[in-house]
Amino acid sequence: MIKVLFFADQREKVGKDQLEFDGEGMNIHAVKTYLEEKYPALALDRTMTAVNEEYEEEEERLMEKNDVIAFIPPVSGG
Amino acid sequence: MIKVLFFADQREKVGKDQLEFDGEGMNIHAVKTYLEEKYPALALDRTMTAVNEEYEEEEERLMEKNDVIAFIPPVSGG
Amino acid sequence: MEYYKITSQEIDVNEVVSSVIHPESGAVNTFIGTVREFTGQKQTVSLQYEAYPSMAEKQLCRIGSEISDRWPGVKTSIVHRTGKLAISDIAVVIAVASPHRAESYEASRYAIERIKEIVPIWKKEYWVDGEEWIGDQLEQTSYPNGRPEEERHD
Amino acid sequence: MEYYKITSQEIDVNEVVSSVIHPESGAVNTFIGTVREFTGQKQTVSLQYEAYPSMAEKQLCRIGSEISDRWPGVKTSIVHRTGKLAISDIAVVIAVASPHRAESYEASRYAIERIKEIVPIWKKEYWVDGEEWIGDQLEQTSYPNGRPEEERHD
Repeated sequence: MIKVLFFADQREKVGKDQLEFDGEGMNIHAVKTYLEEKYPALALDRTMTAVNEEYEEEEERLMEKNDVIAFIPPVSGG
Repeated sequence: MIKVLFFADQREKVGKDQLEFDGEGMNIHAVKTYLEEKYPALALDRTMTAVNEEYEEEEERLMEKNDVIAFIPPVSGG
Repeated sequence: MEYYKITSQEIDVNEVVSSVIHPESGAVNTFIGTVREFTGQKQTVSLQYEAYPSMAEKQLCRIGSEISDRWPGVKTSIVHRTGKLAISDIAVVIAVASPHRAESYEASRYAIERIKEIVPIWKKEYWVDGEEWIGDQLEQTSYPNGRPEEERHD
Repeated sequence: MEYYKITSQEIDVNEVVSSVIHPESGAVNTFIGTVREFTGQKQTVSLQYEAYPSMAEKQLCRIGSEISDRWPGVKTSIVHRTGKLAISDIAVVIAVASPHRAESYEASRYAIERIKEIVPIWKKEYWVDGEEWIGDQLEQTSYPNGRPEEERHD
């Protein structure tokens, strides 16, 4: 299993703040596609990806067991 | 009478923090000369002059009754 | 002792300042972000901040490391508040201590710019006539490399 | 409410910050000067600050006016402590609130530079091996015009 976290407008669009599913072995690109099909309101094209609380640039990176992935919308803190 | 205030090293050199004397009608330059003669340790050449809590550039300015004059050494606050 | 924290509580500025003062520091610069009522004609009623707290704290800590790499001897603490904030409430406090004042200003400015680039915190604005996640509408911001650039302020 | 004060008491940073926050401000920059232990190899034991208090408060207030002339809508409070201070004690707190962050940095920097030019406050340093009024030794500083220049930071 892997865990996806949803923040801000994503959380509101999906209606929950996280999702666990059997995504081991999928790459980041595939996870995005899977989520966008499951939740058509989600738009992940302008997000940064974080895996286990670190930014990850490599879209080919494969998900491992217990990975926590988040698609970070443009930030607006400060 | 006019009042002269002494600060920082001036106060230590003169041994007091103020002096009142009959200086009405003297200009600023004359007040400096008077003080430097009275207290040879005083050096007022690098100071700014303040009259009644405002900087005063004009060395010819004449002292009036109850004026408070101070010779401000280079400041070092902050 | 420097610290990097996401909190839902009010931020005590004295505490953040004290945490960075040390015998070699002569200057502390702080930046404090508050909730502004008007942006042009648009009137804000309140804000809500949400964070990815564990990751946000790591990113704040990274900013502190970037600062001490660039300005050796400079110490940084950063606290960002989350939850609902009213007008004039404090959202973020950055404190930077350095031996001399020039670096304290530069490093403080660097910290707030970096927060706005890399720290996963989002603001929802509540106006008199609506509400919106601010990150959501920023069409001009996107991340072609999949993550923010390493350091774009030189 | 902005204020300009010379005090012999400890300065509460929160209080100075609160005094400048208003609904139109989104950013507060503060500059805090603390007593540094080492300047090069020279070790400071303590400092003594002396002021011409009534005039110093007028000059601090003048700095606040200069700032609101240059940066409309920017609010400033400044508190400077006098008396004997130990290492890491806070000597001065400047708080500047502005709608956007750039001006808060600029105005805060302007304030500390102006304090070092025109506000009648003097520092006596006590080192391990002696003591000296700092203004006294600043041979490079003199006032050919009899007073500091009006505004030399542009």
